[in-house]
Amino acid sequence: MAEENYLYFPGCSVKRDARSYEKTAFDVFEALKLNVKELDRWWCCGATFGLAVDDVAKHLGAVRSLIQAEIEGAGMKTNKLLTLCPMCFNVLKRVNYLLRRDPEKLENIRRYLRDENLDYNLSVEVVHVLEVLDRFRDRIKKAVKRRGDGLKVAPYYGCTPLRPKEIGIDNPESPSIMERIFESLGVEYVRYPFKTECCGAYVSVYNRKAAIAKSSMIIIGAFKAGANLLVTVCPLCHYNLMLAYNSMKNKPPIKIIYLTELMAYLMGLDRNIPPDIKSFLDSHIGSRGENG
Amino acid sequence: MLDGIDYSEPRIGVFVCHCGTNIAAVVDVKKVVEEAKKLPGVVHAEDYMYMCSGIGQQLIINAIREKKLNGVVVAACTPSLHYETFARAVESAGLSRQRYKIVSIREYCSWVHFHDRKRATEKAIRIVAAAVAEIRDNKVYEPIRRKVIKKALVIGGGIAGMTAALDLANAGIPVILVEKEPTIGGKMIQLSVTFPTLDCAQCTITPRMAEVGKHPNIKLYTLSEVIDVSGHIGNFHVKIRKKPRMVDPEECRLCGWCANACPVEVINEFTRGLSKRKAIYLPFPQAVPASFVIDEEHCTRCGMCVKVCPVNAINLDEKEEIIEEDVGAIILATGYDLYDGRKLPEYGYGIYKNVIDSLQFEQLIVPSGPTKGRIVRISDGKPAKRVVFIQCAGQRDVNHLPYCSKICCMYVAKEALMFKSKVPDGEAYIFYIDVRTAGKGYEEFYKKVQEIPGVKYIRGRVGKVWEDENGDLIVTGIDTLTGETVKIRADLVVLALGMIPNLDKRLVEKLKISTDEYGFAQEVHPKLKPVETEIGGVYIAGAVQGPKDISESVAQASAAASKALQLLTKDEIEKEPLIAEVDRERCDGCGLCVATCPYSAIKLEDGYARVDEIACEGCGMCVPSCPTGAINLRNMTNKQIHEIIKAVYGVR
Amino acid sequence: MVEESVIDKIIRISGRNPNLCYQCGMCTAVCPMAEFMDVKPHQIVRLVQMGREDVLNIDAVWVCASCMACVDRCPRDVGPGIIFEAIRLVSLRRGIDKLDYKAVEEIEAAPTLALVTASRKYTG
Amino acid sequence: MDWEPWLIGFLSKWTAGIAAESAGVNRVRYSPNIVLINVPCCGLISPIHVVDAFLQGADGVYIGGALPPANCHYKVGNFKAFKRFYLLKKLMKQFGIEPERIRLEWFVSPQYRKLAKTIDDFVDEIKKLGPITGGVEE
Repeated sequence: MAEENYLYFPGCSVKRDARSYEKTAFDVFEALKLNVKELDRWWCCGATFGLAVDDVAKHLGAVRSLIQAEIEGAGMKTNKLLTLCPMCFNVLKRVNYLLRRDPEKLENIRRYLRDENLDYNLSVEVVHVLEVLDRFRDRIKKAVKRRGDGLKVAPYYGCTPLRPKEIGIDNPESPSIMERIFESLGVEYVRYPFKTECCGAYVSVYNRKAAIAKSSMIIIGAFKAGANLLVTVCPLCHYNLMLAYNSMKNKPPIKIIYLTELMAYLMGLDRNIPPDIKSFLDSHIGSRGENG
Repeated sequence: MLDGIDYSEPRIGVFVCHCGTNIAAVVDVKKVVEEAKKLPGVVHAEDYMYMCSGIGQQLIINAIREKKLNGVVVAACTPSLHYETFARAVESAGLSRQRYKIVSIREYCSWVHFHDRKRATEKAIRIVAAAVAEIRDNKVYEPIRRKVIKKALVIGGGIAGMTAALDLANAGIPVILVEKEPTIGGKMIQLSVTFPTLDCAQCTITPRMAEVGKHPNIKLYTLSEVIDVSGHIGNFHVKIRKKPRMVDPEECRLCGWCANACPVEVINEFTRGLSKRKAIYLPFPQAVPASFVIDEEHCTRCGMCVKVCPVNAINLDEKEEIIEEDVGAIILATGYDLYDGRKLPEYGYGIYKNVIDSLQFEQLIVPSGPTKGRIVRISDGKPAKRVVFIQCAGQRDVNHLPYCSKICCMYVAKEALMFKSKVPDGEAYIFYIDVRTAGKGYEEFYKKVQEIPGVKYIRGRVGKVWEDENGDLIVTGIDTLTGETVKIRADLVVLALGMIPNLDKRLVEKLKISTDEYGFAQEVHPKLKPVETEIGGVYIAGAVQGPKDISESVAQASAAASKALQLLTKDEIEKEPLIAEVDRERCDGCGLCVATCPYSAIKLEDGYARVDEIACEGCGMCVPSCPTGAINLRNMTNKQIHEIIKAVYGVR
Repeated sequence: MVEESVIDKIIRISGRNPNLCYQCGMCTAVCPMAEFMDVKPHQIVRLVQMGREDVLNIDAVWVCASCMACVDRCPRDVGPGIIFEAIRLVSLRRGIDKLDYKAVEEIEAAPTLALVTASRKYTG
Repeated sequence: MDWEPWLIGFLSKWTAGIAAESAGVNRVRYSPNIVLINVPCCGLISPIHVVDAFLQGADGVYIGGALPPANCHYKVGNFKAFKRFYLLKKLMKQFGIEPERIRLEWFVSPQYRKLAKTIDDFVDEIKKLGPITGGVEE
């Protein structure tokens, strides 16, 4: 299996709401010499994992995508399915984990699939972009073109990359994977208590006030710790954080951006960075900028 | 022939126990008896409600006498519980215990097959049939006698190990006490006061340490570890690795010039990291042996200390020693450690300086401690006015320690009381799930702490601890009784981390004892044999067996010493004669068994294999190696195994 | 056939055992949404333990964000968050849904992800 | 189907035997279709005994010993057993007996759940294999 080869599962939000996240991510992959290929076909992961034990049909979309990855992966010599959106990561990995652990569920799913002449051999490994970047920290270090002086970054993980702990990419109470990436990028980061606190997730649709309260707490916590940049990897967290930020009367001078936007900027890959973010970063880095 | 018992034809009695309903509710006992009667060699079978009772034992004794039984099979609970009970009954009727067997139809049958009465009964019948087949061919061998070495080894110099060592030494038994640290004293010496009497812990333990240090019957090896154990009950051979102290304890005058001169500063483990010490140091003023010691790992061999020592006590070239000793009994008392708080990052242990564990808090209370008894924030040394205690931190939790460590409720109450006595205007918040105060005077003590104004017990959990921009700790949790969330700004957070066994896996392997699923040393029976291990002559004492407080540790240490004394006061003990035996008719002297034996107990003599009966441990590993079937394990011969299998499958 | 009670159904489709709960309150202590809940997570588990069918009327289960913090930290592996999902499902399977799409503010600005997830969670 | 398997198990009394006892104390249920015999060491059990058991009607033979490397009460009995049965299994096929009918499991004494689970698995497996036919199709 080639270490640099990944299949890529986009998901709805990356394709519609977080375009710059995906585009900058691919710019970064290219700079890191990673071969990332989008699935020819993919199905909605379901956006949330069905928690009830009798609820297998909800996993079907995810299983279809896993099967597709199994098939395409064979040609590409990889079994790794990369996701940007941690919701997709969470659902796909949990479904994968469930099928591996529970032969009864697997059999049940197979019964559905048999009608379509499909089968799943459990070979796919679902990985999140953070794990991949962590693995190639050496390359990141080499690819950095701008110095991040003047930036103080608050990492924000949210829930879905970390919980439940069986599928999480790091210690759910005290993750450090993003911090390691920041170190490779050469930017300073802050310690604040809310990096794994829930942003409010989909509750923003049902109880907007609650979601805004949670997200505001995160932003203020990061700001109080001295951050001027709040970095996320999730389109839903990004939305809720922006919702909270925009609802604030006294807006703290802190910018909410995707990790790959920051990375692309520091690697000098500006073409897909949204102009407001570009100018924010430019203004903070100021004259100490380019060194490469 | 023994006491007029005729062994020419098998006359076996089978005794099936109901164990109340423990067996009888699942296994059809009557049917087992009926089937047993049909087995070859069986002349008598009966059942009884409690075979282990006096009446039950009498049934067996009477049957042996009246029916002229020469073999007895008891189908009841496990041998580890009642082997001896029935062995003594059988012997009192004049029958050798080698013609008796107890098989479990409770642990091995009724308790695990309660879902299938029919098959459980069938299985019980097969178990009985196998036992009858085995006993039918058992021979009576003369016991093998071994000398007992009247000396004991105690591993661990904490309160349990010291107590056991002193009990034995005072009874006239020479004791070797092995301690890993440079001084004895264990965890107790790190404590401030003890609950519920609030006695000063150091004042309680130091006289005992001194007694150990100067007792003529105790040979103390500090900085030492047991690295190998061989032999058996009454005669163990142990190897001890003694690390170099590099300071001669006989010469050291405790002047401390060496430490002043030493340029290397490291974290002091005795204060659990709350202070620093030098690479040459005195662990604490009352250490036994009373001598400085060089920390081999951190010493740079600069030689400054050697230059200033007025009595030339320091020798930087001292090497480690391997000491070998022979002992008759071993007492394991290696105690406990605290669960690693870093596994609870949500509480900030190891992240924020002011989040500490309970032993660190003890060090803040002790007048001779790193803060001279002042209770302060570790981060900046400011007085700590508000302390939050989190009980059951990482305990009673399937993600961490699933068990309860038993003592935390009490020591947290004590620590809160000591805090309030030192900081009268302070506030102590105690998060608890249940308060467990099972012990003499414990509930009263808890009540006393509750009465103190400023001590607030909160029934609930802490979710998270973090440090705000002012360096204060913020504790968020829930009070389940009001259902309200709680947020407390605190100077210190104290985690009541659970007890984990301080028991090296290699030592367990050397001693061949077993451990429970959490790594605590396993006793033979939780109620009746709490200090014995499965290995004869090896006893356990203190928290290495399970969480317990000081008084229980001391009681258990004395119990272990008493058990060891029962062994060591004998001149010789009988070893079960169930060893390997060579049939010279069949042996062709090929020597394969010689190579197989892990104890070198088989030698070739005059072209035949011969088993050394003292060295043979009776494992039977040599048996399958013999191409002619000439070597057999006594009372578990190839023929008997064949008969056992036949019996198991003879049942229809 | 005896009809399965609401509580039995909740227990069955959650696959968890609420009777193992010893009411430590950890779930509530770690719940990011607890402050917006009328009945706290540990209290909901308690009501399920006591066989109270009116747990179906508790709004708090709809405030749960399925963040899994309580499931991860529960010392007895009761998984309160999973029991809440089961409670929601019992309602949803009866056709009771909780989302009024017309009332969603700025629906066109919400990311697809939020809408899909919310639809699954609130309408079944 | 009338047939049901009866298995025989030889347990080292220091490890697997203690596990079996703990399974009882903890009331962990498992299939009753196995008779467990405690022996001092699994190194006592010879391939001859195992073949003998099959000849006498055993549908499967379970051997429980100490977890390698260092848990064997008699130093190396577990290794001896492992080697002997590794070789025996290779021979079994030639007798027309499935090698899966011999199962070796290694324990440290607290692993009572493992004992129950492996016995259940083994009984299930033997049920699937059916009675020994000696390679002759019925």
